[in-house]
Amino acid sequence: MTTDMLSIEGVSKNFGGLSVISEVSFSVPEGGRVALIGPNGAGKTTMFNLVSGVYRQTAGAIRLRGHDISNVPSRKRVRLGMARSFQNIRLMPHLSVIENVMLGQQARTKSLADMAMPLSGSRWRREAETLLGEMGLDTYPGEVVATLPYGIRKKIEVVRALAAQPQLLLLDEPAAGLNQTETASLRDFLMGISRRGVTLLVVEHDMGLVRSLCDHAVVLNFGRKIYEGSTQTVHEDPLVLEAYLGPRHNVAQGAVTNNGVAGDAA
Amino acid sequence: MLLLQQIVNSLMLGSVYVTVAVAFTLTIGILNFLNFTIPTLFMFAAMIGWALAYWGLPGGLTGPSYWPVALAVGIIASMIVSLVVERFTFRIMKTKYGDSTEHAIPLVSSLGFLLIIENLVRIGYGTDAQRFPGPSADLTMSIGGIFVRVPQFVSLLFVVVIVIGLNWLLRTSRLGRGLRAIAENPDAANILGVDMHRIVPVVFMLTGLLCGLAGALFAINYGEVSPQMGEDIGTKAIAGMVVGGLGSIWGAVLGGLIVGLTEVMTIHLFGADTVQVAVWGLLLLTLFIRPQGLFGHSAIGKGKL
Amino acid sequence: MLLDVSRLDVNYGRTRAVKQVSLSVREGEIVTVLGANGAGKTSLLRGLQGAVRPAGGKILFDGTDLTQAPPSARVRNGMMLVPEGRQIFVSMTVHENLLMGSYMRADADVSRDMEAIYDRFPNLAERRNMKASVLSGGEQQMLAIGRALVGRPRLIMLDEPSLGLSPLFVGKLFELILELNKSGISILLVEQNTTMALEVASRGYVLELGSAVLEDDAAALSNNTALTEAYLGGGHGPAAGGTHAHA
Amino acid sequence: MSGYWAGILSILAINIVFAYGIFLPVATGQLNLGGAGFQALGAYAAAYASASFGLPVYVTIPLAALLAGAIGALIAFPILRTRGVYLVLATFAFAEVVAGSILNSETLGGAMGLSVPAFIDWQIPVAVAVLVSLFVFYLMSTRFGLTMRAAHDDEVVTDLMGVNIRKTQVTAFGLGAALAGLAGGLYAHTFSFVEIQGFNAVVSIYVLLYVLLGGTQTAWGPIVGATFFTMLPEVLRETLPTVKQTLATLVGITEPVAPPDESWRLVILGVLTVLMMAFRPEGLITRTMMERLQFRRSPSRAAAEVSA
Amino acid sequence: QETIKVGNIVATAGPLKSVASQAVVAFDLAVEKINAAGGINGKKIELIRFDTGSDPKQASVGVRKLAQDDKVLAILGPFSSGESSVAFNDAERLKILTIPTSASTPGLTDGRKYGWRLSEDETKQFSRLLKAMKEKGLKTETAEIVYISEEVVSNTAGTKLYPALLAQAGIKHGEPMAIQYKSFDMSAQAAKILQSNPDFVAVAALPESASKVTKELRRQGYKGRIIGSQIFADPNVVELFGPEGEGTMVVAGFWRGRTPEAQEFNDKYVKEAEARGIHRLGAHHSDAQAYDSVFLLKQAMEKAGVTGNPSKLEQEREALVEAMKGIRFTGILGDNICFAGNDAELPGFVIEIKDGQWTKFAEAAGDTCK
Ligand SMILES: Nc1ncnc2c1ncn2[C@@H]1O[C@H](COP(=O)(O)OP(=O)(O)OP(=O)(O)O)[C@@H](O)[C@H]1O
Ligand SMILES: Nc1ncnc2c1ncn2[C@@H]1O[C@H](COP(=O)(O)OP(=O)(O)OP(=O)(O)O)[C@@H](O)[C@H]1O
Ligand SMILES: CC(C)C[C@H](N)C(=O)O
Ligand SMILES: [Mg+2]
Ligand SMILES: [Mg+2]
Repeated sequence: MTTDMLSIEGVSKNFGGLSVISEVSFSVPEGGRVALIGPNGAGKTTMFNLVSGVYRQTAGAIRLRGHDISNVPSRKRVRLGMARSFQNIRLMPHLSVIENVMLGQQARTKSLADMAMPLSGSRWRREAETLLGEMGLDTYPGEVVATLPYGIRKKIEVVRALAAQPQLLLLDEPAAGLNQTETASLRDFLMGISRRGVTLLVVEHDMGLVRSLCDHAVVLNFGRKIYEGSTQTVHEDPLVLEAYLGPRHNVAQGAVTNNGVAGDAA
Repeated sequence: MLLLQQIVNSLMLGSVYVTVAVAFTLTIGILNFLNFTIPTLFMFAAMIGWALAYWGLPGGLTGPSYWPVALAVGIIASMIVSLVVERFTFRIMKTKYGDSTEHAIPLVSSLGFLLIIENLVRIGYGTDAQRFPGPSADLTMSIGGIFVRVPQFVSLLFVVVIVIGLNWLLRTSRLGRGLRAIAENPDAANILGVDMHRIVPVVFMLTGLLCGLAGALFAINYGEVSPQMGEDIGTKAIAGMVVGGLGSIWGAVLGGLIVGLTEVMTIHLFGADTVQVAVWGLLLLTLFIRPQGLFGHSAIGKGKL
Repeated sequence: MLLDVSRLDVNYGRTRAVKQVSLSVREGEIVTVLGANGAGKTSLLRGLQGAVRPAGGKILFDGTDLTQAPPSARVRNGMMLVPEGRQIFVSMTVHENLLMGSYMRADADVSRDMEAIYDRFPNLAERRNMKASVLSGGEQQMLAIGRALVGRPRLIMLDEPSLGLSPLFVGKLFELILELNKSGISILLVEQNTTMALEVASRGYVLELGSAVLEDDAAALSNNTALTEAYLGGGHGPAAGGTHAHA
Repeated sequence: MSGYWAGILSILAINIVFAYGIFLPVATGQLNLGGAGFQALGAYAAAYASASFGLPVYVTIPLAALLAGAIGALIAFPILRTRGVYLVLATFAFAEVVAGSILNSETLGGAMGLSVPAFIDWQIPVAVAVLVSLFVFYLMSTRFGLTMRAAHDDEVVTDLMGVNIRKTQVTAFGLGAALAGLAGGLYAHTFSFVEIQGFNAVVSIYVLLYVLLGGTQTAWGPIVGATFFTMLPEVLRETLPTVKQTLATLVGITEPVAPPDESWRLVILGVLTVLMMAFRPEGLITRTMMERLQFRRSPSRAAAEVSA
Repeated sequence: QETIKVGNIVATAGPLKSVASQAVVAFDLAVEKINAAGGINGKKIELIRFDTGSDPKQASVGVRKLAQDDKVLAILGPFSSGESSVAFNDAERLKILTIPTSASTPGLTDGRKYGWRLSEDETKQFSRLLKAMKEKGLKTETAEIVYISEEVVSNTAGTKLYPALLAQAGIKHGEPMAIQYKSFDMSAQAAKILQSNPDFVAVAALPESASKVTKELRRQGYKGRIIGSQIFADPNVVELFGPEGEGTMVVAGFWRGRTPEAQEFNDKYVKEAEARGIHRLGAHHSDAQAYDSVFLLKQAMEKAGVTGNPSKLEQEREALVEAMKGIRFTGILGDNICFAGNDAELPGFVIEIKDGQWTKFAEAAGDTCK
């Protein structure tokens, strides 16, 4: 029996009287690549916030490898093996690129010695440099993040999450702001990560990426799950088409251009 | 009877704090800027008023009886200085990308201005307290044996009028909206055409006006001015503003009065040597229990994840 | 010629982000600017709107020289920017955010325009009295676009407007762009979604390392995939390390 | 060592230690405007221990740091609930309460102050300042330093990275309080007398200025800031009269003129503060500047600049 | 030509500025006069000045610098008790005679060898005032005390000295009432005082605060007298208090009409101060003390036969302190002044503000020393 890496069990979230997530259940198998998609305001980011512990769910349970983590504080969840990136870039603007990445390693520190050892020249730093190199960001390490272009910062977000060496990686729109070529190489990169056994849960609007990266999709609309199944058939679901992809969505085009709905409007 | 008198005294004292606290909360609430020049502007208006009344006004208007004119000039001078401060604090800082202790930048340069203005006044007029040649009429009314000071009474009324006006201005006018936008995100405001160089000075003029008026009323009321007169009022007004909640104008009014009451009651019951502990202890407690003050809203966050 | 930019320079201290870029937008035209990450697209738009003062060159808008004019003058003349990263006012309500778009408008009749925005973006309508900070990423993007439209610009400059929008809304966005264009508004569009941008645009420019390296009809650019690929970050191995790697 | 320089060096060393005490919380995102309060705690702890129990300085000075640090860590819990300007004012209020309490304490001499029997010459403050500086440099180079700076930028995300924000902040605040207390202990023994009036709001403001003007991004900031602003009045002490005389000569006055008003020194300090904030709001020493010095020869960086 | 170097620690900036800065004028006048008359033991005196800006830390630096670097024979100053408490420690360590200008905290020189004072205790002056009031038949049955809590001298006077002396004189008084130096509003204290409506109010405060108390009391309708010892005995208060100051009584250590020399000093001082842009109605007793301390030092130097020769610096410093023992001094402050311990016994002049003038009400000779 394969255990699920993450299982969401009847989770709801209200803000005041406003219900943002209603009784959503789904699970992410170990080593799986699952897409969490849905229209704007469907509750995807909120779901990420619930899983990572920024918010506490109003009802339901969240399990990581079978353990209920509902009462684990956010800071400790990352130590259980999950890391995430942020939709609206949340890098530390005054830290350099490499320092941002080293911050991502925090979850792996074990002892006081890890906190008290100087970082320069340490294995932590070397490891962060390697990771940046793999993403093609090795020319930047010393630069302060604040003034870097959007696309570059978006990639650093992903690298920082990876620095935690998570078993479950939550990515919130990782390809936003990247062009086609870069999106393609991001996909290759993530595939590599996945092959090493990392479980992926990805929020993304680029259907090309969703289809080529993930095998399984969960679709939310107004905080409710409206679809769960293969990414290859998701575009055939009438509910999904209407709520998310648009009635005139054209699969062929999306697949060719890696760009979702390219050309539909014109 | 004595207690009643002390309560009246505390209202009178509070009224001085209130005006300055409103000036503070104005720049904090609108521009997110703790402007430490405010107590100096208060002092500046009064000192200029004194100097002109003492040494004579230009145009042959010499003699102490011209004190109202002198004070009016003092108020205008404090507005002008306030504009100079704007030129070198807010205008430069908010357009540049600074540190993320960002609110510290204008705050620190306003501390710089505090040093400059206060010491220039000292160089010009010495450090001594000076007698202000105010109105010869007795400004104390006795109502059923309770002493009430007319100027403080006037300033209390006056603050209420100003506060109502300000609230209206900030809630409903285009100016108010523009100012709020600048305070939160100067970059975005700029892109939308909010010209901070044009509207921010309005706030500073208002600040100068409030401080100037408070300083003038103080001079008339206490008959004495000095280059140090802003220090105590400044810190107590800040305390009042914080108790009330940053950025809430009515909060500043209430907070100023609470600080006045705390001070007078502490003196009455325990003596002035415990005032420092009482007032600042009250402030600390308020912050421990309600970190955002009585009427304050929590600080502007960075937005959602 | 509505917008006529010649030899524009934009610097950040010692960094030269835009170098000698010349570009033009005719009345009623859609023009797109393409380029890899860090090519200087955002910097170009910020220079045009005056968020950073251009270090050199000339910006003519409808014949008026606005090179050194403050953003307010540009907005008054009819230029409006939808900035990168949305830049909405998170402590204001959705409604107040939209109102901010009309800050420079002389006429008082903004409510009709605001209702039109609400019609188009129902997510916003439902949340008009909520703090903008609680909006989802895509909703914030809608708000940024809506806010600019309330200003009734003659030229709207969009910096990656499709960022974070669902496919359905990306479609609607491009419909909106065409629709706006039909009603006479000119558009300068920066997009990573190259294909779609080139479909709606009549002409396009390609930036590389701050300089305009290509200018052509949109159709021609679409067909010239080899060329655009080269400039848009293709052919650099994994993840195409950005422009700094070129040197 | 001349008496003058011995005195100035002592003051400078004390100011540097003090500045580090404020630097640590500020680097973590907490503007501490209550420096004088923590310094006073340390100074009075040392003075009292020395005067009443005759303890030697190698006991009293660590005790000063310990006591101030413990109180700092305790008060940090409620104080760090506040944010931004509220935090600035809460720390300020704390210092006022400390001053007011000491002023009313008979045991601590009230307004009269306390005499401190044990005297230390400049070597000890200077040695302590060197050690403290090295310690802070080391601290900032560790992962703990990194988490401090991260907490400064974004608390929520730092928490999500697995950092215990509260612990980081309390540690930085408490350590800072300990250093400020240490500075107070050194003060007590250097001047053999403590008087609470000497630990007032102005002191808190100045030390915060040292830190902010020196720069909060690297550990160089406080040294540079404290040195600059301790030495500035001393330099002006010599140069101002000369400047005035020169100006007088220029306008044709030949006889000696009275030395200029001492307040000019503060005016100049104010002007420098305003100019600094206008032209270099990040402080004199910034990370980029240190990076530049370090990476000057780095080829990839040089290439990046050419292409950008 | 060689000079005899004397250190001079002053405070011309900071919180003490308004009381302390004009002492410089008096020091300069004294040195000028001594040098014009041929100096000391044939050598001119040279004052080496150090400004503390009212900061006690700097007073310490000042003593170290003057004693170690400038190699002065003795130090005049610093000005206040607070600065002196710090400076005295260094003076003892470096073994150098130090005479503060205006430090009047009781017990300041206790156990000191090198710290000497040419200023009078508040205790003595206040008892002289009370005595004079009784003698002249003023009504003195009940009193209230007001003091500044955060200033050393006022605090001690208000909480310890005045209560003791009032009790001694059989005058009933209430709990001493604190005011804050920074505070400007005295209405709460005044309201309480008016409740008991005493015959007089004894104020231990610096001029600014005393003025605020006086004005507030008068505004609330208080009719009794307001008195103080030395702390606000500044001729300028006549102007500062204005009409409300009428009838105020204080004690000063200096009276300009005492001798022709005193008058001459007073007039010269006022003129010189004016020339330096300082507006003074008359010399403060701390100015007179500054002036006389130079002459006191001159007398000690002559007695010790100092030469100012750098090679004999240490012996001569020691000799100077020895010479202070048992010294008798005559100056503008008083005649044949002796020292009890290290503190001078000065005469006291009870001053009344009458018709807007600084007038002498009574005087008391300096005490004799055992
Ligand atoms: N703190 C909050 N208070 C009230 N409403 C909230 C809050 N947080 C989120 N919401 C609402 O919940 C809904 C879901 O938001 P969420 O950010 O999860 O959407 P999303 O699926 O990530 O959308 P997008 O694709 O646009 O990013 C939105 O409509 C938003 O307005
Ligand atoms: N405030 C700033 N200070 C210094 N350099 C900056 C600043 N903003 C941008 N840059 C630099 O200017 C160059 C161009 O950046 P810009 O943001 O304009 O690129 P872009 O084309 O919009 O990229 P993207 O597609 O990723 O948004 C980059 O090298 C960037 O690092
Ligand atoms: C200025 C005065 C208060 C000085 C006082 N006599 C003292 O001993 O400090
Ligand atoms: Mg989202
Ligand atoms: Mg961009």
